[in-house]
Amino acid sequence: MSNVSIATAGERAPARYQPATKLGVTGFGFYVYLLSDAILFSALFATFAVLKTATDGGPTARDLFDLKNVGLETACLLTSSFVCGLAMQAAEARKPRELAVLLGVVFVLGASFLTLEIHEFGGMIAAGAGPDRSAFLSAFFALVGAHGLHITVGLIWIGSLLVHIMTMGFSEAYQRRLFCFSLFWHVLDVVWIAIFTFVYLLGVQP
Amino acid sequence: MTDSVVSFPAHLRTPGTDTRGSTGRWPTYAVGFALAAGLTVASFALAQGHWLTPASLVAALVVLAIAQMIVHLIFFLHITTAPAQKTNILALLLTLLIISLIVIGSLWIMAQLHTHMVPMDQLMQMQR
Amino acid sequence: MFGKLTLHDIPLDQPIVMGACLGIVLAGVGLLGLITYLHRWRWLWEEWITSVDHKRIGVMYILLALVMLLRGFSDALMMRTQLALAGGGHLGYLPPEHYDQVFSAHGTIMIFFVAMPFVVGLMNIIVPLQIGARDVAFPVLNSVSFWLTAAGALLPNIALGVGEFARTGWLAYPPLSELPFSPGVGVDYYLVALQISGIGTLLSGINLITTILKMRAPGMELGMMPVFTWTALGSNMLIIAAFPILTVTLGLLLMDRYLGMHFFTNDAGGNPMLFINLIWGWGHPEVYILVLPAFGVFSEVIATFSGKPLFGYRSMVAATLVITVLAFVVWLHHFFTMGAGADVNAVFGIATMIIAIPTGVKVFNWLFTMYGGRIRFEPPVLWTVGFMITFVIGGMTGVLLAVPSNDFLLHNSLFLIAHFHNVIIGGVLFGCFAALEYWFPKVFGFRLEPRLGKAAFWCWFVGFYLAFMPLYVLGFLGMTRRTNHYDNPAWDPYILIACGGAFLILAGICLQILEIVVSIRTRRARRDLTGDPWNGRTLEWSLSSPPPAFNFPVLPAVEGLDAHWTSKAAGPAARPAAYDDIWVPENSPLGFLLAACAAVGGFAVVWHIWWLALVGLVCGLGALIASSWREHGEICVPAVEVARSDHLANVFRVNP
Amino acid sequence: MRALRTALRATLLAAGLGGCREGVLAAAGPIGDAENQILWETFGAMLLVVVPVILMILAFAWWFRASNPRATYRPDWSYSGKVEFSIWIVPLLLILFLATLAWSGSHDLDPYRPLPSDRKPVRVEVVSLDWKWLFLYPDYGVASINELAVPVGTPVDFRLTSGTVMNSFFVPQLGSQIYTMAGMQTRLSLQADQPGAYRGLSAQFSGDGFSDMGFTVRAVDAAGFAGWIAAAKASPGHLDNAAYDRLAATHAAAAPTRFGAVDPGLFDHAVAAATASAHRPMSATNGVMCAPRRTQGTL
Ligand code: HEA
Ligand code: HEA
Ligand code: CUA
Ligand SMILES: [Cu+2]
Repeated sequence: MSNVSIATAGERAPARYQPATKLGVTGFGFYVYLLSDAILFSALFATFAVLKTATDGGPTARDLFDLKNVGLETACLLTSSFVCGLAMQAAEARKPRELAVLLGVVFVLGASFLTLEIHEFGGMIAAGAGPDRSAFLSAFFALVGAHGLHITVGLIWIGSLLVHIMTMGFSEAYQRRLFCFSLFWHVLDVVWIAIFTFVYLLGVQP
Repeated sequence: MTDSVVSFPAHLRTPGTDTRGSTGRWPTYAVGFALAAGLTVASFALAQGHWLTPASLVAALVVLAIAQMIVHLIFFLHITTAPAQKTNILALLLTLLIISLIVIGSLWIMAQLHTHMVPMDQLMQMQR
Repeated sequence: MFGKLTLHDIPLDQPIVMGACLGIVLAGVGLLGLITYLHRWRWLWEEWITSVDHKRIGVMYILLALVMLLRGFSDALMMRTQLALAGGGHLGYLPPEHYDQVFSAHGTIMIFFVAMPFVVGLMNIIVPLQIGARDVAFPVLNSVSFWLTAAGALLPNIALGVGEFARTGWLAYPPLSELPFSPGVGVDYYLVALQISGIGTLLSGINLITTILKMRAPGMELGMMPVFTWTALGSNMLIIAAFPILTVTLGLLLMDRYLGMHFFTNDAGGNPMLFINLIWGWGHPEVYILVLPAFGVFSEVIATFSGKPLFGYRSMVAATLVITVLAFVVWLHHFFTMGAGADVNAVFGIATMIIAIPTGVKVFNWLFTMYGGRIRFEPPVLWTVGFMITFVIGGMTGVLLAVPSNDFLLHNSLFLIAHFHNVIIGGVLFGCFAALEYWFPKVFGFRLEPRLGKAAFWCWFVGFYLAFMPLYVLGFLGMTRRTNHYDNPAWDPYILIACGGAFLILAGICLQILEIVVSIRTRRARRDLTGDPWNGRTLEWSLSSPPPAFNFPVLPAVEGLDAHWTSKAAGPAARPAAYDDIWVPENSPLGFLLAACAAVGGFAVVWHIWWLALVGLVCGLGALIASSWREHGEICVPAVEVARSDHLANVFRVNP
Repeated sequence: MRALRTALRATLLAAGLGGCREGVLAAAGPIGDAENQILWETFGAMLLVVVPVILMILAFAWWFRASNPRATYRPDWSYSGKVEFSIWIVPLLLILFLATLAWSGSHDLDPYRPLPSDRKPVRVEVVSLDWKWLFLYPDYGVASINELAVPVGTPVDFRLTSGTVMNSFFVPQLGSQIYTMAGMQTRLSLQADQPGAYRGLSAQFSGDGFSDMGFTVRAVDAAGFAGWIAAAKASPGHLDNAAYDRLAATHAAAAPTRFGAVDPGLFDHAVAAATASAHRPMSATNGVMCAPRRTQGTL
């Protein structure tokens, strides 16, 4: 009902013309946003790469990073991506209860990721390796922190999706939002792959 | 308006496409998950073991990361080469092009500047 | 409670500043009073502030640009008079710490709050009309974009009266812009204002790309889009690729200043060169973001008024795309003299020159569009021809600067200043003025007064040459930009001529204002009843002037280039057999609310009033989430209504 | 090309430019000369295309005006393979030529490249400060502020850094400029072939006192240079690390000064000191510490 009814000039309209659906348009717009977000992250990555060795005599990646923690974080995020896919299935089958549960799982996994990250950051700051210690650490906190901030936004978003599904059920707008959220979440996972590879795994190499 | 239940468009899982296809059943996700998990484990194992020389380790990790990103794109984001996705693919490729221009360009410029400027630490060594 | 803000931060003892502030405040109060007196608040709120109609938003963008022009131009005049007074041992009337703010504000405002809103506003109005769409893809987001830009524009103007603006130049190079060297709030104003408006610009880029790629009328393939739409696509692709870089770069500097980080500081391993590298990674694409749509305008104007299709459409599209991509491989030409070495300089220098090829192709295509045409010299054409001549000169001096060894001599000299005013005024501004003259009747339903328009053009054209050609000479004579007093008699005559030129431009602007005022007053006589006053070629001319809220009563079916021209040639269009209901989006206060939060929050951040910043953040987030609760509504325009409006428009439509 | 160059010079002379005794066109050394040469060549080559283009614009616009009945109207002419080909190829060829010049020019005139000469280069270390230039002569143990003496016909080998924000070291008549940056060192080779006094300046905005950051280059013959050094040696000032730090902390322009003695390694000290965090007072046009902004205005 809320579809824009599109009046075409009847017989003159070429047969292959299909008006874009709202979901198609919104999905594409959000995809474009994600591409621009990828560029944002690539600028942060470039910054990190340039400043990686600028430790100013302070702690280096090798001194600081704990791959176990990173492994755990990766597990949380990867699993959450998978569960998010399952949640989309549930939405497709229009099973609100199942959807809510799965979204809840995504939320918990995301929140655990965030907790691990905050814990890591806290430990570093307590040990005098905060973002103001050296250019290297500034770049590290900015890059990884930007990802963490995105995750935080994702969590708020899940919260709103959960309340929505439980109070108001499915609607077309809801589908669009859920769809955009899933794109967002998967892309954050892709960014994380780059982070754990370039920042952590390669960072701790001698 | 909101109470009208609209069927969830199973065919609209990829951003901005309106064609019907049947990607995204749960086995797809499971396959993707398995692949991604395998690649992640491989990365972590390689990085912590001491099997490769530093140079080949870097290469291996980068390749693994790219592979895993592709897995995500295909299995989770459902980017395919279907004709209806032409715009999506083009936009993605263009973005990748620009990202590589910016990143590679910046790294090259900054490295050249670095070698031309006798950075601080080297000067300090000269002083000693 | 008020962070760093104290009464001392209001420069009560500076008569010029206070006078300007008083003027602004009085004008503001007067305006508010007038609105109240005329009982127009409701109208303002319902018809404009909350409007999500792309045409109205576009008009507001352009109004914003015109208002900010007053600021940017008075800064320019202040600089020129200062320099005219500050030779031979005199210091002029502006002390350095004031002059430095003036040129920084001038550059920032002109680029971000005059040129950008003008260009984005134009694309907003015209693109949907040209591709046969009822609105942009995301109407509410569009309003958010506009209001964020407006909130960004507000801050530098608040800085005039409360605190200070940056004294660092329009790109705020560190370490000068770092806390140790710029401890005041000026740089903070700059950073916060640009972050807010940058987000607005990015969102608008996403919106327009989606609109162009997903909302075209039936049958309109990419290869049938008008050239202005193509250039808009290129420009918006540049926006979404470049603005994230700006966000990051300014964000890092913000963190240096607010959180004691060390990205670009002199100490603790920071690297100021990285800032310069990153900011130009945005900065160079930015100049093409501005100029591409202007190229589009000239293409439309020259084809329409020559009475011919644009020459070499495919070449034109190819050139646009080539420029779009090449924009990302040239940024180093802004810092050849930093010392990256011969290889880097040569590669980026050559990449820069290559852009002259597609740009040259464009110039030649305009040239051959005129060839064999029947050119009507209305004001838009004057601006176009003036542009072609001026831009070719500016482009040439750009290519001169792209040769690294030349740049070693001319970098940061007034030659550079002359180059970019040459391309920005001769390219972007002339383009905006051509567009203003060309599309004004479409948007407002009446034509502008052409004689005053022509007179304004001549003042601008001659004034421009007088104001900026001497700067090339001064550059050769070794005068550096951002100099606020000098002691070199050889420079005097050129500086005086330049000052005179700026005043001639002032005359041009006054004539333009007069033109608009006169046209409004005589609007009844200038009504455009046909909807197609220039015998146009593209779809927007098939609509009534101004177009209805839903733009197209019936979506057109497009079969080739120059859709309106071909359908006119095919004879009077058959009346559609039936009309459908049309749903138009409902107004939304979201954009205005978010921008209000951003402006208040931004101001709070500048002054370290943390509680207020938090209030701004929470309110903004709240508004966003709350709005996501309700499905955004649409209003039905019943088919009868659509039919009536279409018939009304058709009564006056004449087919040539 | 030579003829073209003279022709261009003549045109500019008419415009009152060529006759100038200063600025980048009045080159006084090999770098400046070579750069001028490239400048004219590139400029001339572009004029070959740009002038005809401007003439065509005017001619087409004039001839094809609607009121000209003699012009043929070709309402559908919008494509021609030949024209399309030429409009891509002409700029391309021109760019090919310019690109060659750009490539060789940027390599031959690389600021880091030592100038060929049978004379031993004079070494000068340059430190940009708020808002003045410090020149150190490591081989002679003297230093000067805002005054740079160089022997004519001898390459000068500059090492440059900044004790404050970025600046750009530039002597228009000698050629190439280069940035000076804190904690870093750039290099530049210049040479003056004609004796004279040349203006030098900072070409990169560096704050409120920027406009006063000029210095004088005295290009003198060998005897004159020896005399200048001797005079400098006889000057009273002694520039050691502490004196440098005081100098760097004075945020003000300065009159030309000389120092008779300089501690060795001062340049390295300057490089290192700049990366320790330093602060500039809020408003420092005349070196007054932290005068509130409002009382500064002369408005
Ligand atoms: C869009 C960009 C733009 C525009 C239009 C202008 C326009 C002008 N500028 Fe420019 N200028 C910059 C961008 C621009 N400038 C930048 C980026 C800098 C560098 C700052 C720095 O150093 O950091 C600079 C610096 C700069 C300097 C400093 C040079 C130095 O460093 O020594 C000077 C000096 O005089 C100057 C002069 C002028 C003048 C006289 C005009 C005027 O001739 C033109 C006046 C223009 C307008 C008035 C146009 C706007 C009008 C409208 C949008 C619509 C009006 C229409 C109606 C009323 C109908 N400018
Ligand atoms: C709209 C804005 C705009 C546009 C379109 C351009 C266009 C170009 N610019 Fe400009 N530029 C600026 C805005 C713009 N610039 C600004 C704002 C700055 C300074 C910022 C600051 O420092 O504050 C700047 C600075 C700047 C520099 C840095 C100088 C320095 O800091 O020392 C350089 C150097 O390469 C440069 C080059 C060019 C070139 C090669 C083009 C080309 O795109 C021009 C191409 C066009 C033509 C060549 C004309 C038409 C072609 C023909 C008729 C064909 C035949 C001709 C040939 C083949 C040569 N520009
Ligand atoms: Cu600047 Cu290294
Ligand atoms: Cu550029």
